[in-house]
Amino acid sequence: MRWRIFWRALAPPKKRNNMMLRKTALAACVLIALSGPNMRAQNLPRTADGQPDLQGIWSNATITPLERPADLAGKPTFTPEEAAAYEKQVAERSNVDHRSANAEADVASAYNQFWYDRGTKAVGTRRTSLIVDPPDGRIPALTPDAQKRVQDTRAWMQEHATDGPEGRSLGERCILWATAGPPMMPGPYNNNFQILQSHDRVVILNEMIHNARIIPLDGSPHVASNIRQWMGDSRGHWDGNTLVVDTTNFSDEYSFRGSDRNLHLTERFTRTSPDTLLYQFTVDDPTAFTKPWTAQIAVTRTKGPIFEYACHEGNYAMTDILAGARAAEKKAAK
Amino acid sequence: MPKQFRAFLLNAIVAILCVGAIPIFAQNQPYKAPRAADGKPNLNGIWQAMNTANWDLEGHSAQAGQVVALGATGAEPPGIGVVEGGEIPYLPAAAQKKKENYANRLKLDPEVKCYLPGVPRAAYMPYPFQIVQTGKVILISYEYDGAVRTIYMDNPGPAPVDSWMGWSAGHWDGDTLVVDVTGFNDQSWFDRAGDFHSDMLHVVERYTPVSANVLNYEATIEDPQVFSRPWKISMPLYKHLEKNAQLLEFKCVEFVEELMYGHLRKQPSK
Amino acid sequence: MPVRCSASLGTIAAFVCLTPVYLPGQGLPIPAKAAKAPTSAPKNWTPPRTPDGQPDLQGVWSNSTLTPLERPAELAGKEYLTEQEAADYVQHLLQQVNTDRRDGGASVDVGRSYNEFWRDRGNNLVADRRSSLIVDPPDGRIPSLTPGAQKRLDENRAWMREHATDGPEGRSLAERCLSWTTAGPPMLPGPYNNDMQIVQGPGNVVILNEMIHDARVIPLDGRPHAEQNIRGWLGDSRGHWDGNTLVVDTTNFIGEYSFRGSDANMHLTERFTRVSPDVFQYEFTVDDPTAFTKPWTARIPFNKTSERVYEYACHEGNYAMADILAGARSAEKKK
Amino acid sequence: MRSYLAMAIAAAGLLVSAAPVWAHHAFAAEFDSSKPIKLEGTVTKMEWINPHAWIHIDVKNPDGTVTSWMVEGGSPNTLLRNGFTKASLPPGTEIVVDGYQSKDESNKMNGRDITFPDGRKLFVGSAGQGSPPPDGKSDK
Repeated sequence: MRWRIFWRALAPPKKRNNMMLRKTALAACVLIALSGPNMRAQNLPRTADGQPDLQGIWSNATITPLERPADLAGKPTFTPEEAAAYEKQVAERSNVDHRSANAEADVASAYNQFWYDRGTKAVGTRRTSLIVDPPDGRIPALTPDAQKRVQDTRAWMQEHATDGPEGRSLGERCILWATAGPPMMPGPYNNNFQILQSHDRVVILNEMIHNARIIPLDGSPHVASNIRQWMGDSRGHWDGNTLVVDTTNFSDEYSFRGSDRNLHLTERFTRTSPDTLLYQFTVDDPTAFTKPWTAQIAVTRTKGPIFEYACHEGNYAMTDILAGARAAEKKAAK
Repeated sequence: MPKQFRAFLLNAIVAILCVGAIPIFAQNQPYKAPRAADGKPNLNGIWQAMNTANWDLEGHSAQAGQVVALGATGAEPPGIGVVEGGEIPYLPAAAQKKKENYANRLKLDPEVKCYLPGVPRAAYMPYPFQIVQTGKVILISYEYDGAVRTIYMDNPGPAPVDSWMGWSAGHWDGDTLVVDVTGFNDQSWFDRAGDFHSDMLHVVERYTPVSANVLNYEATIEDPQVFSRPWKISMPLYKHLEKNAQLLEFKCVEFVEELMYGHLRKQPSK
Repeated sequence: MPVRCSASLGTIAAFVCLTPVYLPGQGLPIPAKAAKAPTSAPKNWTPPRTPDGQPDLQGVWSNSTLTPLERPAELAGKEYLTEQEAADYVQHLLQQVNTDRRDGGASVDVGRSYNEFWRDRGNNLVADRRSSLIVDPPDGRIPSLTPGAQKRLDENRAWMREHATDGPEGRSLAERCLSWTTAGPPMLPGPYNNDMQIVQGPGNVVILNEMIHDARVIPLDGRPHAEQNIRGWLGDSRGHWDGNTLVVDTTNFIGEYSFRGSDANMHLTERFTRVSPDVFQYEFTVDDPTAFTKPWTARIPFNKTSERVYEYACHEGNYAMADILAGARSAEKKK
Repeated sequence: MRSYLAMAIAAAGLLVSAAPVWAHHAFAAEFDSSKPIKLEGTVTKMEWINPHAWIHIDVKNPDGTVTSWMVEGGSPNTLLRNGFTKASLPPGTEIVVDGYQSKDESNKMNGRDITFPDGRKLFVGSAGQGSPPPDGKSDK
């Protein structure tokens, strides 16, 4: 039970790596924004309270991967021509409407392209990774302890993959969505979130999986350290025109790319134009990572509304997966 | 300076000072509760805490319940905690016992067996209670298990015997009802998390009206056998405003008979 | 689950009159006690008032008395006793229920349970020497049950006998610490802990019975009874003032509760009238057309006491329930 | 002069006295009238609890070993009203209990009679608190 970690979804065994890459990292967006000049501070829309207005429905869909792919090592940005070529290549590679000759690959593609909403563009800065620090665009190495923990967890998950619900990923269990965070990452579909502001609260409502974070801006301290939550405990403040959100108190069972309960996540939201936000997050967890790391994602305004994503309520898949495993066992026993 | 003008100036200064002072004065003035017939603050009414202190006085995350069949209805709701300073200052041996209590809470929590809740737990059980106030006694009737306490406003002397709900002596400190409670047995718990006490428990409760429908409730807890120092919990209590609000019966004894005596039930002959 | 039995119907007849005994000799030292207040009412006495102007019934009161609820058969036709008759009767009763007696054989002896010093029955009849607490009907007896109620009662009794030690449901409501026969409502005298406290708040009256820490908070604000499907062991009480008399109407009794054969339709009316500094008259009327062939009324004086009401945590210390069932299981094993 | 009534009720008396005495529970259900038992022992503690008080005693056996017994009494509230407190029966007090063993044959019994070794009753109080005085007129 202790190993209820969703590592499997995020850093799955090698064999599934390509598929995952296709599904999650090949995101894109209808992005126009960051190509234009940033808004001047005085032109920023303001709420009635005078705070920078971040409200609206936003999408972080992009095809730019979190980490810089090995074949782009040493190349932090594309030229415009390279970016266009990359977008084309990704679009072809990720088109699941192509039926693969290999049945296993075919079943992994799951269903038609029209179910997806990955975006088709690289981020406007033409960066080759969302990670901006360290400069190599890669997640820093895990500490030896964290490495061991991650390996143990992975091994446990592999061994118990269909023994019970605990062997499935948190996403499959409808407990937490890998890309809904915090931090929020682009995913293959439903990359939408809504921001609402009152005078001392900001709400971030993520469509996946109907998670709403209500973030106090009133200077109140974090909750007691023994209160642990899947989404942690967030406190916000304004740094000029930037909303800064600090999140701690993550559940022991939550792990973002190898993080542990000591994760201190800092998110920064800056309105850069009427239709764009710059979203930046820094992961600081000295017991898990050898150094902090930071990613940036351009977020664009999108059409609402946010629809209900009642994950658990319709989760026939969990029953099917476990029932399938039991049926296989019965057959093997004969 | 003409006399009249001087008088005018003086009046003007006084007026300005007063006008300026009013809002400040109003802000600092503590809430003055409405009075009962005897001139004391009126605490009469049906009250209830709105928190999860009964699950755990300390801050706590949500977690699965102890009974699989109950699913989400039996799960434990989270809470930010009501203990001042965050942690209950247990002595080392007592901290160990609390851990054991917690591990065996389904078996050991007196609430599971429908036992009387004790004090202060009665105040933050997830059930309403009613204060009925008179000059000589203040009675508190709790919906949970029909528990009841009489608070003697004339000093009742020492408790003759130990009891679940203790022996309550009250007095007024300004608008605050202060209740000194002693004479406890060592059977009740403070919450479902196994927080406990010995028969040396001494509780001082403070009920302070802070607005028309809110009492601030504080309890200072002292027990030299269990805690390294006195500690305090505090929370608001809210008034029930429903039309015709009343306590109903929650006589839970009948609901626990199978749990407590089922193993002694006659087995059907085979 | 099968029928639950009504409140101690099987054993109720037995405690009609139980008594204290003053024992010579010395036991453990007793601290000094407060002197009792005088009890006779001054002439032209006006009841005191609470600060908000209601007749003041507050305090701790006891209804201990040896007078039986129903007139015993041997006193038929004799509504009042003479002083001599009353003295003889008291003496007889005291001897009869004296639990310090050891005669009569082991099965009687075990039933007497323990020494008299645990009890507090009162040692007198009601002051007017009426021979029953029931004042109406005039024969001082509970009216007969309707055929339907009689059948129900017989069935319950038979079920209780048959399943006496099968599980907790075979025991009386008092043994289960669910409802105390004498705590009511209505309130009757019993062998011990006959104390109750009245507290009057604005718009309500609380009747706190020591047995078994039952507190009734009774609204006086004219609101209607709780809806019909809300049922309780203590029913649902509403009060109002009729001159200097507090009148309390109680309905909504739970189906498992039965007062001397009553059912869920019982309408109980209690009247509290302060008649002197130290006495209030308590009168109750049982009206339940599906159970009794006519309504009936009893009257019991409550006397002021300087004592306090103590906690009676019945269920918490109820070793007896486990012992009774364990005894039955052990007897089965032996067979 | 005895009244005619006294004669009548005396005749009825035997019948009535055989009926069980009402209390919290039926004693014959818990205790076995065929197992009378009389013990002298040392109080180790008294549980001042309802519905019945329980006195714990240690009884020395002839071979020098000690057996612990639990002895059931009545509601302690009556004793409280008579001025006793939880300090009234200190551990170490020698008492004699005469009663019946419980039906489950554990070391429990009802304290039918509880006395000091010299025969004095353990608790003696003034019963009848709150009952109307013989000459009370208040009922009229």
